Amino acid sequence: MNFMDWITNLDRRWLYLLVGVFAIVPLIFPLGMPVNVSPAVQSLYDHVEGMNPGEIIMVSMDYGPSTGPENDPMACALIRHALSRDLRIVMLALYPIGGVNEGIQELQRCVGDLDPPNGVLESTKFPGKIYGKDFVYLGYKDGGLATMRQMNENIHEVFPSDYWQTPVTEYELSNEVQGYDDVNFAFSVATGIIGEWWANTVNAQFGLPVAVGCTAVSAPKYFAYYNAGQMFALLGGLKGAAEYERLVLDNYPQAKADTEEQVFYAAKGWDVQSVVYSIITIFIILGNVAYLLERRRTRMQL
Amino acid sequence: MLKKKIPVLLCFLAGLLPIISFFFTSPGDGLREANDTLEQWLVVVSGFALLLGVISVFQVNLRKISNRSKGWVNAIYLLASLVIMGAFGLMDAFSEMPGWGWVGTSGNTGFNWIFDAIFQPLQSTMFSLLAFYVASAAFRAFRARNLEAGLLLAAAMVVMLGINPYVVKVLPFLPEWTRWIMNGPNAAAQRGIIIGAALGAASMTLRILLGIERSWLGLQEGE
Amino acid sequence: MSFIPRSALSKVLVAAPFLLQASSALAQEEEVIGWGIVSDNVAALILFTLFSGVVLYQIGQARRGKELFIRRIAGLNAVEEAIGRSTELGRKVMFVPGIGTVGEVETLSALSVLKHVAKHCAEYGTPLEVPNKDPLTYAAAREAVKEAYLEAGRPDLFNEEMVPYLTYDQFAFTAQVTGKMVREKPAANFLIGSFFAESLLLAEAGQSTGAIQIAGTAQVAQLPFFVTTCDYTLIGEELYAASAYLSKDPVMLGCIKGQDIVKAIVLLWIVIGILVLSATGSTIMQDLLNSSLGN
Amino acid sequence: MHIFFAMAPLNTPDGFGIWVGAFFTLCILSFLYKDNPFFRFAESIFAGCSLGYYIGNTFSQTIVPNVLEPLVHDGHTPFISWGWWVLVIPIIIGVNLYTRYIPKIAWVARFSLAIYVGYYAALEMMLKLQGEVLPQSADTIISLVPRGTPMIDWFTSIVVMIGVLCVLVYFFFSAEHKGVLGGVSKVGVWFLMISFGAAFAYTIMGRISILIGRVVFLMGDWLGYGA
Repeated sequence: MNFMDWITNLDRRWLYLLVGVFAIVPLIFPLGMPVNVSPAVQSLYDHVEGMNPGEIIMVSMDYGPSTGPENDPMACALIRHALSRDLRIVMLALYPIGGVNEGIQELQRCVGDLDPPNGVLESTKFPGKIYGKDFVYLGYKDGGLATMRQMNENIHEVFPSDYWQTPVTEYELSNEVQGYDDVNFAFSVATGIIGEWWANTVNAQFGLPVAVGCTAVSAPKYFAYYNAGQMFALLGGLKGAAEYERLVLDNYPQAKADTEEQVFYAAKGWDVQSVVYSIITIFIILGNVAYLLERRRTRMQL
Repeated sequence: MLKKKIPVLLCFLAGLLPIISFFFTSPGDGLREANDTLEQWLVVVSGFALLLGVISVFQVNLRKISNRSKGWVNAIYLLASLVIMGAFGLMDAFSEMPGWGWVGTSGNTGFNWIFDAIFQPLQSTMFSLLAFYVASAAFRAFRARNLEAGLLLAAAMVVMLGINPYVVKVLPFLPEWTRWIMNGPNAAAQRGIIIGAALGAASMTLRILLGIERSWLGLQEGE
Repeated sequence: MSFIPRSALSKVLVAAPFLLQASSALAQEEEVIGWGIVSDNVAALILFTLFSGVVLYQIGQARRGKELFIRRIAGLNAVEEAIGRSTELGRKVMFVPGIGTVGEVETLSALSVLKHVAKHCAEYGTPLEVPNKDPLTYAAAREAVKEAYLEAGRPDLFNEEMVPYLTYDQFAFTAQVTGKMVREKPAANFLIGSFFAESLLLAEAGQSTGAIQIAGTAQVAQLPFFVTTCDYTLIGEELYAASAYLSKDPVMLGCIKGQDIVKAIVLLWIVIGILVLSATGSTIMQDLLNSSLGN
Repeated sequence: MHIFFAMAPLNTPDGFGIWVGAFFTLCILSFLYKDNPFFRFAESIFAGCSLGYYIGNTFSQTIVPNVLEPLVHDGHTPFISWGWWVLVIPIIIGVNLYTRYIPKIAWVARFSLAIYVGYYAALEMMLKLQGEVLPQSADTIISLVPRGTPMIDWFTSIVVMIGVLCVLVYFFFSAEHKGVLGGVSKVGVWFLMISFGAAFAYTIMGRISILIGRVVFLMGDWLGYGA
């Protein structure tokens, strides 16, 4: 049987095998697929670089576990970038299913284990960074758009206590942040529609600069907001995550060391994504070549 | 005669309420309240319906076991896990009722353990099979058999090549093209489908409310 | 567990902007305590009245015996072919009426196709299986199949196990149905109704067994998968026209005609709107669609 | 390298859960090769425990808080107070579904179904007319003369407009598709095909990241790679 016959009658399990193998290999041996930083991503990095120490970023966890591989690395890279630059972070979650867990998971991944009610406040990964002073996690609040509107009036009313049920007024940082005016910009790590609300409500109506990290599937929709100037930066899917992560890792050795300790980070995901896409592309092309040759052969026989 | 007329009439009346309360307000907001109450009721009704399904599952699987028909052992596993998880779930639910604390505590460990260790991995793995299936489906379907299939293939190729970092180095405009296809022709087609389907659904709804369409009731078509 | 598009939740997320708009409209009207019109929904009220009026008129016309034409829908012509092949091969027909509730119009359309399919199966004595995810859809599907067998004069062939309930979980349901497809190799699969991420899992599993597959859904996100893996796909509105097409019932065809007329009006409105906007820069036609009484 | 030597400890409750999760993950993945007893086992367990889960879920989310608890604790006088009836009517409608098991009055079960279908179908009609037909049509109305918007955006809008109109024409049922109508609807089909091809290819990304999630679970949580 020649190659073309093989391709035409390909057993689909060969494809399954290739997809499976290339979903595993990059996790162990990162392939380092090239990453071209796009302007939409560069602008987030430049913005953070341009901030003065002590300024505050609001990070909203607007996704759940199923899009974790895409969204987690975005949150991580931003938290590490911010803490490396002595900026402060207020985190919260608006996504109803699982956002709150993603928040605590990614925060602890970046700063190390925390137990504020029992006095474990200092980050092990970023020594000297203290919960409540340099970063704080307010937990989850339902209501979506309505909540976002309310936060413009008074964040303390929306989040009276933090993730561990400590009143927000007890921590210096959360006490200080009362409205959108108190933060430099908001970063929404989003799946679905919540990131759009940040753009068309919080940015459009209240004037807070907004950046979004969204899943690849919703990226085309989000780029329309980016092009319209309703968000100043956009990370789209694993690609966007890998680009931003690359910028941070190239410039901050601590972030690089921490990130590369993890089983999974954006660059590896980008490897998997681009390799699997390439495999599918190659097979589609081969399939078409075989199909066209076959058609020509039958025509010549006629 | 009643057997046919009553359900059709009930369907019509139940449908009238959301329509009227969508367009009109009434003294004391009574319309909206009535509408909300009916919706609340129907949520409860759908809760009762689940038991219909459970009965069917028991019927089918018990028969399988007693006939020793193919796969009867799996039917035992199925029923056993249903009973165990169902019991944990009921304990969990009733523990919320005041005075029922003795049945267990809310968020009991058995329920959560099965959820985390069995249910959740099964669910997400089944979902992840799609990664393999999209590959084989794309390989088979994207062939330039005729003009339509060729357009399908061409659009897919632009998107797929636009993701490949090596190709993008040579053809840097591809990601931009991808976005254009997604926000242009793709959005157009979707919008067309949505408007058409919404009108189709509206027409179907009228047929249902007027009792013209009633195969779902197990009634003869027509009038 | 965010990826489960539990239909209720996904509906909330999708409908959220709209609901919020509606609730803010209500908030504005707190003072209104008499009979009145919800001002934000005036455009919809006009559309609804127009729609109902046109459709009812067409139904009246149809009753008076006016001949009505309906264009060919390939997927529906293939229904009998698919059942015929199953009969020849002596294998079963599988019909999955989606995973939506019976309250969804898509599911109801699927059920009327199901009844048609069941009737043919009864006539030819071809085994049929209709696995279900939603319990109320299950109840309705069972009624529809039972009635079909009765109408075909073969109530003896109907049994409860033809319409089994499987489970309420989207992917557990999918696992069972794909398992059945691979093991029992039905010669024809109908995947008609409201489908979500499982669409491709079901269609690809069915494809691998060589079954003829006819799909139909109005879920825009799932159509690409059905179109590429099934032999025929009813796209969006074609699904809603299916019952009229299959039954050739003049009253139903009247409805289809009415819906076409409204579609033509919408089209015309868009075209006029474009012309007005281009010529004068006025967005009046657009505003009327978004309009409320107040502005 | 320390791969494969740091598997989750089997003897802790946490570690045991991970092993069970990994086992079931592999059972499902084995279906890719072919149907086998492991997959069938996992499938049965999945079916059973998911249905059990939703029984619990239905009771804890709906039946207990909306029916049983208020019925027992809100102090309504049975048969007399309206509040009691408000709680009992849905139970009657719900229980009525089961009359199908009594052959003589099986047809009564349709009443409940009819109310449910009538309500939701009508609600869906309202949501579709208001939430889909009107805004989507409004968005399609754009100026043929570019007014201040960048050329590329204007061009995209024109393409969207043409596409929407052609696709809608494709959906005309009451006239034969030939002549002009046939030509326009043909263009509509082209738009549909481009859309399906692009959307399919695009969705692959999301599916791959779900697979990554599972692989990370197997490699990281179970085998302990990177721990």
